[in-house]
Amino acid sequence: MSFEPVVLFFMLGLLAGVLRSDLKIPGVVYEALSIFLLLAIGLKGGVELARHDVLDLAGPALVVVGVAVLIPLACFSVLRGLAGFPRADAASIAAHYGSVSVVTFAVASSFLASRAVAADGYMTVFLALLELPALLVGVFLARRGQGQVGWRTLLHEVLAGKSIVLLAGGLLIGWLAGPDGIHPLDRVFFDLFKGMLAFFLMEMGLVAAGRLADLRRAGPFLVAFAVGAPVCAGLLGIVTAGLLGFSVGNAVLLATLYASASYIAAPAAMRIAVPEANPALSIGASLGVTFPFNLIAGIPLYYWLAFRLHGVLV
Amino acid sequence: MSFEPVVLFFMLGLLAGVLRSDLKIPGVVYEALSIFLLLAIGLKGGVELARHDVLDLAGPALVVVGVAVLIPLACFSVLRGLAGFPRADAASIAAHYGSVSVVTFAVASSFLASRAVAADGYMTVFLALLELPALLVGVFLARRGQGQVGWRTLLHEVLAGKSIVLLAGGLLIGWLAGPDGIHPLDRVFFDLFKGMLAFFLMEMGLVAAGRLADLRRAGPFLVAFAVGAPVCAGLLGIVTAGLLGFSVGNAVLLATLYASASYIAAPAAMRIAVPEANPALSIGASLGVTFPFNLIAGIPLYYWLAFRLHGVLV
Amino acid sequence: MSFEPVVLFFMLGLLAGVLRSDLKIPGVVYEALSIFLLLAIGLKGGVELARHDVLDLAGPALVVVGVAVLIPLACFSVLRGLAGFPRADAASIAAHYGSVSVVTFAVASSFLASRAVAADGYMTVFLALLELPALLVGVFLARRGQGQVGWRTLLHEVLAGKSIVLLAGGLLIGWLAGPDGIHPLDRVFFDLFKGMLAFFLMEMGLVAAGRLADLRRAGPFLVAFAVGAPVCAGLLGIVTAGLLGFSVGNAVLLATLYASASYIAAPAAMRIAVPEANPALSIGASLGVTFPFNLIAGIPLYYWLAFRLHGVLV
Amino acid sequence: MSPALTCRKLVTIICEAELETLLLPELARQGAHGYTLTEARGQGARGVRDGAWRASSNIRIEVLCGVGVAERLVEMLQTRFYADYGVVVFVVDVEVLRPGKF
Amino acid sequence: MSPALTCRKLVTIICEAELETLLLPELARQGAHGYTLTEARGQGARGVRDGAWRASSNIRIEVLCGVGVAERLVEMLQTRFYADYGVVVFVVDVEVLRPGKF
Amino acid sequence: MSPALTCRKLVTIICEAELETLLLPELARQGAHGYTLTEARGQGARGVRDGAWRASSNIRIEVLCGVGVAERLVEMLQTRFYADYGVVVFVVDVEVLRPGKF
Ligand SMILES: Nc1ncnc2c1ncn2[C@@H]1O[C@H](COP(=O)(O)O)[C@@H](O)[C@H]1O
Ligand SMILES: Nc1ncnc2c1ncn2[C@@H]1O[C@H](COP(=O)(O)O)[C@@H](O)[C@H]1O
Ligand SMILES: Nc1ncnc2c1ncn2[C@@H]1O[C@H](COP(=O)(O)O)[C@@H](O)[C@H]1O
Ligand code: NA
Ligand code: NA
Ligand code: NA
Repeated sequence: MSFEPVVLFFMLGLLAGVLRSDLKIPGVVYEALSIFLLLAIGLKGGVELARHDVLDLAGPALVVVGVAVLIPLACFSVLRGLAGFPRADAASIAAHYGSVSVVTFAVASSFLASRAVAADGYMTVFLALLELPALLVGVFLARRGQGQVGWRTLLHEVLAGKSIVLLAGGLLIGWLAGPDGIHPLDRVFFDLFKGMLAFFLMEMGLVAAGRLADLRRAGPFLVAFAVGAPVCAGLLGIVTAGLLGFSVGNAVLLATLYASASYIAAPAAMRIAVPEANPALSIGASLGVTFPFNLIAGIPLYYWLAFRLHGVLV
Repeated sequence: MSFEPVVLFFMLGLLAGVLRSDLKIPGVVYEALSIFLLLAIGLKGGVELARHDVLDLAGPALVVVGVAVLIPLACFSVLRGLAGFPRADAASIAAHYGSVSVVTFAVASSFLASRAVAADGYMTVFLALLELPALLVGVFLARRGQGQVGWRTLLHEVLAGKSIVLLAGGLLIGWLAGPDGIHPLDRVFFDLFKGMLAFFLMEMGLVAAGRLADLRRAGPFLVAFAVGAPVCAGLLGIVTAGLLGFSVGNAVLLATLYASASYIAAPAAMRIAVPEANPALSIGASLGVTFPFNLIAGIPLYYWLAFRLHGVLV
Repeated sequence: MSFEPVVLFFMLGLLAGVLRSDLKIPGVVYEALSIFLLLAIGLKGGVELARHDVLDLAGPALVVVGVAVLIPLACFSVLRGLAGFPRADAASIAAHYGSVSVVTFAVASSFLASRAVAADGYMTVFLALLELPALLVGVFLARRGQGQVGWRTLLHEVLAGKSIVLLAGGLLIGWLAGPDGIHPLDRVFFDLFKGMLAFFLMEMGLVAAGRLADLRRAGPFLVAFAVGAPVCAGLLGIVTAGLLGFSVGNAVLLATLYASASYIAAPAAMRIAVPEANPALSIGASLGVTFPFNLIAGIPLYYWLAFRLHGVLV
Repeated sequence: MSPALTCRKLVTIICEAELETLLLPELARQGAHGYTLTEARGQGARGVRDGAWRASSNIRIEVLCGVGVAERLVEMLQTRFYADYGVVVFVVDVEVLRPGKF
Repeated sequence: MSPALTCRKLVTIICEAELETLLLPELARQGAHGYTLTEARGQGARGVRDGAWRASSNIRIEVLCGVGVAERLVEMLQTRFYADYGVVVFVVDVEVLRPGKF
Repeated sequence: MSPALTCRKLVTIICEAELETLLLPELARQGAHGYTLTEARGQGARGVRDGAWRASSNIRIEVLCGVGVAERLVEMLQTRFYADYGVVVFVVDVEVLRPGKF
């Protein structure tokens, strides 16, 4: 259960943050790298998609998204019912955990690649599809019994948000241009991917270090939740993948998608749609605990589980 | 007449802008990428130049620049005489169309490369040479009959401006160091070129989307001009190339240079030298119409024309 | 005694600065590139280190650091005793010259590589070790006879400063992950290194151009010092390398380390620890004179000397 | 000062960067004719906002306007944003040229 | 406030980024001893300036100075730049230490 | 202006970027409850600071506070930093909401 070398960069960033190093990566570099990663992931998925029949994905996609909706519902019940969190906070955290983390997905892909376990490029389509529904569920939960939902604003915020635009745009360009059309761009979008991911993870470590203070305010229940939720969701992913007859590699990726918590689209969307929720709680949990947990222990765990359960389920 | 895959990135940026996406590429990334592209184009040209006798270029260069001066003169006559634009505006727009767009040139080179049509690296020399004269003509036209031209300021603004410094600097370094000296830098300046161009085009799309509002104010004549001018100038380029005995590839590049309108050096220079001209008109036309037109339809058209006329002219 | 092609980029930047070009590289690009270079150098060293027994380095490291402490002491005597500089200024300049310049080291490595002269990757360990001691010596010299040294602040400033964190972090990651673990990152951290260095040198040229004005205030003695000190320190490096039985390549690198003056860690540390020293003097000398001198003449000179003296010393 | 200058209000708003899309349209709705925006970092009751990523960045918005618009802006901020967002606002008297513009 | 503080003028100029090279030398010529500059975005009569590239970026310049220099700066802006460029200026009274510096 | 607004001081400090780590803790120590920081360039007695790298960048810090804290801040700057660093400070009266916050 060893982890990916790129994860060491995350730890370096975390350490630098904890030591109050003057190492600061400018905010615009963070922006630029996240744009690069989203676009590159989209392109890669699109190029792979060009090799498949897109319609074959419709069935699995429906199941994958349908099952995924259970995650925010379950999270909400636990946080509100069991731990008595305020409605808005419970709903916002649920939305974060129902949605997905692009970087966690990228680390899982890279983890599989270095173990030579095949996974399908079209998994990126699920990545793009899973971003939105949980956010809608979260807003619905926060607003139940109250009329004033700005659905249009929310939908625009997410669908025209940079993660969907870049993932979907990359998918489309990759699909239209195909492997040959994209080939001259491989040097930037594919060859540099892993190094850029390492760099970005170092930044994420610095950012995560800044969230650790929030965790003290959040209390032990939320910290436990931030470890327990991804494990349960990951298991759900492996089972779903098994029922859909996915390969082991795809099962690991689906588990990672279910287990990961969003920190790009969700924070922005929740801040607009559920402003009374405290962002320190949701971001502290997702970025301060779940993200490092998934990188270091979660992905190897889902990998191990997927191999264990593969024979049983398929 | 299909277009380059990189053009899809421009369209993605344009779409994101039109949809009011929160995808925003920080201004410093725009700056950094444009510096990279200018330097890389210069280096590439310089390395190629090291394989030729520079003096052989003096004759063609004189003709190429001499003919190019006709473009701003013709544009000015049309805009002032035909459409009654104010003198300053007509002169400023003429200067933009007489000068050149580095990115359009890069897309045309890449268009030729993916069709395996050879073109000479020293065409970059013309790119650098064509930047300035039209700007001088524009200022002359704007100031005719008025004494107060700050020629020194203008010359300094353009000659010490970043596009000339980087293009000419790159040419010189490439020429001095030669293919062997530059070889260790190939990984950055040549291998990454096309991917960076794609990224930059996405930014240009976002920027261009912001100029579309200006077009409504500009009126239909200017929009028609922004399509008609490049076509005529492109034709002029093909004819000139034919008379000079250029190869088809070089003819396409010269046509593109003549047809393209500047949006790096010209806006800055005109803002200083002809401040009473409205920049929304010149930038709206060059970036909102001519730039996309050239990417999508212009370059394929000049390519098609160059092949048609090659037999006839040479 | 010809210099590296990358040095041409430094000259281009310098020229652009002197010509007051509008070429400005945004401060965040400077930050991002310096982070990249430090991390890449660290990683490379760490990967090489994984091939050696780390304990074997302890002896040479002690000698290398011990001898290096002579440099700031000698500089201080010259500046204070001979030229009568104020105590704080003499101490601060001495600290700059005792510490090291990462970029000068990188150019020297690249100089050796293009001449196919082998050097050991673990020299990076000395780079990291040599950063701190001279700064401590500098503060000690500035504060002798006065009680109020903030040693804790200073140690934190340097040890948690970005250059140590990135160099040491990179070394550690490279060492832990080993060549195989880092291999997927080679495309970014190794293949792009030299191109990024070229880009960064262009920025350094722009920055150095801005320091030339300071030199006029500094006076001719400091300018002479800024050329003489690196030559003497370089010679000391070659002799030390000879006594330690280093290869010629390693001797050139050690000479360069001794000869180079810091402009990342030292300015920041001295500004905090010896605030009454005038930064225009130390940065003007180290960045305005010594840095270009080393790039253009120093490195080729140490190379030539190292080869001359190799037979004699070893 | 010089007779050419007229008195106006400068309203400065410091808030989370995420608020930009909600806040800017609101300014125009209250009658502001323009604004100037700079990126900022900071610290306040909600902890450090270090600008490392958008979710912990601030923006600083300045609006030059008349007394009436200034009052409306302050009230709008108070009723719509104060409860849920980290918003700081301060108002100062300034002298401007071309008062009709603001 | 404290007796150590003296009254001076703070002149704030917001304008297109392209103007920087023309404007900065002008400040010194009118007697300003220094300035502070931040990058900005904004909106006004000439539309949105979103900072996506230099041609649509603004700068925000602050000059601390005496009444006389402030008046000259305002007049210089009015006569040289107001007609052709998007320039906004406002002046406010501030208290400073070391008044001789400004 | 509106009765909801109360008078406070706005202390603006412009200084070298390197000073950030020393200065920010000092603000809290003098009783400031928060600050807002923007990156800046500039020129003054110590020459041009063009922002090309950290060693020639400035920062611009704003603190909203009461009269007492403002006086302490100015004094702290004067005694601790004026001699050795390029520091400019100015103070202005502003009107704020929620005066208890500052
Ligand atoms: N006393 C203050 N002076 C200046 N800026 C402040 C002050 N308090 C808060 N701010 C700014 O307002 C933002 C939000 O404040 P808060 O909601 O108190 O966390 C902070 O991140 C600071 O940028
Ligand atoms: N009322 C205003 N309040 C604050 N800033 C303004 C205002 N009007 C204009 N500006 C700034 O001045 C720039 C130029 O204004 P304009 O020439 O009106 O487009 C704008 O981009 C804004 O940054
Ligand atoms: N008169 C002034 N007006 C506005 N800012 C100033 C002024 N003088 C100095 N500054 C700022 O304060 C910094 C340090 O000033 P100095 O110590 O005089 O070099 C400069 O880089 C400017 O950003
Ligand atoms: Na999830
Ligand atoms: Na043209
Ligand atoms: Na040294």
